[in-house]
Amino acid sequence: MNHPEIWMLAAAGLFGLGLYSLIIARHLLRQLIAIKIMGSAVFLVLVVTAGLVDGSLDGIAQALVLTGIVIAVAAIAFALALVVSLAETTGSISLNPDDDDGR
Amino acid sequence: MVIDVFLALGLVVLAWQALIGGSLFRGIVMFIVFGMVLTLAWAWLGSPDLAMAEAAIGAGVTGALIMIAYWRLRRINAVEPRDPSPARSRLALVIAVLATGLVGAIGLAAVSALTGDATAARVMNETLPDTGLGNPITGVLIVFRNLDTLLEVAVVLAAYIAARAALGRESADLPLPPAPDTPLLTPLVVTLAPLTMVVAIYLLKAGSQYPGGAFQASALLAALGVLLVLTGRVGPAAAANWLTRAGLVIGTLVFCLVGLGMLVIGAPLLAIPGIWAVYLIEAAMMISIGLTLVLLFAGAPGLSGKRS
Amino acid sequence: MNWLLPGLILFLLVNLLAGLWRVWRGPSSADRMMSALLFGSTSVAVLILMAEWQGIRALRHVALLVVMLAAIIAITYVGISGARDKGSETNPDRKAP
Amino acid sequence: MVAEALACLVLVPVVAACLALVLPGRWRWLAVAAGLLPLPLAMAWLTGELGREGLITVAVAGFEAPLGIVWRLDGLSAVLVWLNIIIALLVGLHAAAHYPADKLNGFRFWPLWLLLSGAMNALLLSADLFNLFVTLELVTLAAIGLLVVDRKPQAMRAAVRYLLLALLGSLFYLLGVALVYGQTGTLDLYQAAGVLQPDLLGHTALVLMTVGLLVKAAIFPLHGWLPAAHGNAPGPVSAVLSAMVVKVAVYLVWRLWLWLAGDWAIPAGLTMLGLLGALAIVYGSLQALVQQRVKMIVAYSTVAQLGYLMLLFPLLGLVAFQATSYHLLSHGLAKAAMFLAAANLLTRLGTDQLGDLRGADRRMPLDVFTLALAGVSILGLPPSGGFIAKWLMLQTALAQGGWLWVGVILVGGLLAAAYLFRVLAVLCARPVACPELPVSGKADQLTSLVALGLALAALAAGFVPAPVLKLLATAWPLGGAP
Repeated sequence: MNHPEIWMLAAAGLFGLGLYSLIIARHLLRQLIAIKIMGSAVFLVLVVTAGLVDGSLDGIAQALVLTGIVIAVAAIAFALALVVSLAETTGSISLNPDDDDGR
Repeated sequence: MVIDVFLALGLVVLAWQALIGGSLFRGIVMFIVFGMVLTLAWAWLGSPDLAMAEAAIGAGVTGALIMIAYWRLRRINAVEPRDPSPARSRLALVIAVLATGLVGAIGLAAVSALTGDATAARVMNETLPDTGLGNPITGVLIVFRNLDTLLEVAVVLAAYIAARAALGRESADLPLPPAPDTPLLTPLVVTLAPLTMVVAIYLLKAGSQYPGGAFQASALLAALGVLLVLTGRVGPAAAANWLTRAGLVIGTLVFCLVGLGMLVIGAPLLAIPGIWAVYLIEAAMMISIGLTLVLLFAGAPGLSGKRS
Repeated sequence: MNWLLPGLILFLLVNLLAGLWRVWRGPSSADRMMSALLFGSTSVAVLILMAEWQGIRALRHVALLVVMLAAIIAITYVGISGARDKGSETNPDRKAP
Repeated sequence: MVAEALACLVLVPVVAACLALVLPGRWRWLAVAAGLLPLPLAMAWLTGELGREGLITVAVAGFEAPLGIVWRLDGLSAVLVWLNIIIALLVGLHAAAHYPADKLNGFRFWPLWLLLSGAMNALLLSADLFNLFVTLELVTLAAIGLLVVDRKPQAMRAAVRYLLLALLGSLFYLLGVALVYGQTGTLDLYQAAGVLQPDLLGHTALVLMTVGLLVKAAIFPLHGWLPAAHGNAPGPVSAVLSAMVVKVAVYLVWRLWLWLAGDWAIPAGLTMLGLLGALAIVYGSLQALVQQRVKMIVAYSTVAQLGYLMLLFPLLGLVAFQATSYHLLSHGLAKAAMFLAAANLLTRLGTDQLGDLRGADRRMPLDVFTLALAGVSILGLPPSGGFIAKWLMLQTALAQGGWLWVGVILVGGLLAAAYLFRVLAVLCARPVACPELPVSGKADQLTSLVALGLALAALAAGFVPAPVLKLLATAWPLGGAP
């Protein structure tokens, strides 16, 4: 890991893109992809800012990210089931901000 | 330097392609490619474990799950959402630029303040040889911080039950794409299935000394399961038999019972008595997570021998 | 010799970029399929070269894993996109705004 | 023995959840009982131990921080664990009427219920920032799974929004944790507290984690997901969501600001958090005044009452800490009672539209009485737990001359009175028509009695506050006066 700055800039870009898409996207699948990509950005920050220990990447940070990846796939799988079920019962695949139930 | 820039830039461009504009289907393909490039990025940064996890779970299983959800949504013919209002887009742009600036600034500040002296990791490197493990990541996951891992397996279990609750009784068999019927597929599956199993078990075994371990192995098994479901070798069943249910919980259960068992013999809670326990727990976790992911993909409570 | 491996890695990455362009352009599923396969095999090559260059042998394990996955992802892709083309009259790829 | 008891709090419900999935129908009750009944025994023993020791710590797997994860039970976590156990048991009793363990919906409900209570205990015990992330995810997924157990379309829509925001909140929290780890090289909250510097990075990490948690805690203006979720969830699930799930996120914000950043002295941030709380009180109460459904009124009341928990930050002091913690406890009991009573009205009368409930008191007197009784505690009228909490809060605010906070507490009380009396006035109004209720079975009586029991518990909290306040005092990190 010779140039951590580059990776931090990439993480910043991924985080911003994800957040932008999360706000503007209407299709729930797109919003889930956005969350997943933001998650990757956070994982990059976690590993890169932990730095090197004895010449190799910080093992604890790597293990945390591994845990995070598995949790992310579990959460996404549940979210996808929820979205499919929502589409089945209501015929809608987006969260309309004008819906009455939210306010 | 050039390769760093190339990979980092590639990630951002792919994320842009996956998230903004274009059809959703192309976005999903781009997301899978994003996962592949992230795999290369982890490899280049020097973390084979994360590269494997990203390839198998991040790109492979997540991609397959999103793809099948997309297929199901198209079958349902749900209402396509309208485009966002311009005001909302402008607001989003401002927020996104601020977030990018914030993460960039703190990221740069954090790496410029890097001391290369992470206390926890240093202690870990000193303690690792006592455990007989060669792979520090497996050490952290199964021995040092195994409470995280235990709860993480519980998270996977919770996600499965929650998904079943959301899908309900009447969608016991969600639609799956018709099995493709080609002369090449059968020999390929026949070769691939045992090979994948061997590689999964190898990864599990290697995980104690080299990169690899239960999570990567389970993702590989899950990918195999996805293949079998898609090619019609295995079909969704309306109910889970006791074997399936036992498979779902065995990871959590074995982990908890080993942890509690140690208390009984006077050792600390969740202490790991030896390498055999590491293998036992990892094998159980591999079965549970792999099975859970396949069932989530099939969208069914159980699996049966053959798809009708 | 010092530049050979990174040079090769970079060359392969440029290849990936070309493949990416095909994924982006399409136009048919077959084109996308071909480039996705290109992605798999090129990634494997890159990983093996990285294993040599960085002296992290374990990256070969990653390459092995990617080989297994690439085949499976390819079949998943064919299975779903083939069924999708048959199942719906409009191809969603074409109606990109 | 300490480690055994702590392990019991977390692992027993998780093992029971696994068994509840595997065991065939009729045996499932056994797993549920085995998962929940030992908890109060273990906690009673631990409370005795805590009274002697003042603080209980256990290194999980035998590895001390920074390498391993440490469990830490102090007065504050003990009070919350007790609340969690009471809610899991009593509300679980109510849920037993709706979700028979040998039926399919019980098959889905009970494992999630057990996982949720185990995860919340794990969260309350953990002193490790990353472990807290994992427990938060488990709490969130189990809670949202419970929310959709009945597959009501509105609940599903609310669940999707809740899930998206909760995942976003987790990402912000995790980003903050990443910065803390990068700066301090440890994930243990109490070790990091000694090392983390109050510089740009330290402050940013604190703010990121706080924002993430405020989303999960539904503190104004990030409360948007809460009313739909809590208002449309199945009755027992609404109760546990309002009583515990949002509270644990506030609890973590307390931990971050008072334990992690304890001596940084950041008055601007503390005032800011207090202002958010004040806005939540006013906004939530006003919204509760105009809602048309009983469950939505109760849900908006939660938005408002969560605001009081944020007043700890500007009032900062031992008494304010005792007051807000006591509010957390008594509100948890009272709100669970209210949601259960509202759920009983909804189940038996088929509606919770305020307009259709005229004269409900004649048909379901017990549940209307429960609503009124729980309302006494929410209002902060004597003699109730809510009274003790608000009285102490008011006292501190007066002593500090914080007139803004005094005003907010008083206005909040008045508005709460307004929206609760509105409900009770309608419920006790002369009925337009009085269709006969179906004969109530034993299960119906049980559900009403459980709700009443929780309301009585909230009331009883007003009579014996001394031991709880003493227990809480042992946990206060910042010394007597601000």
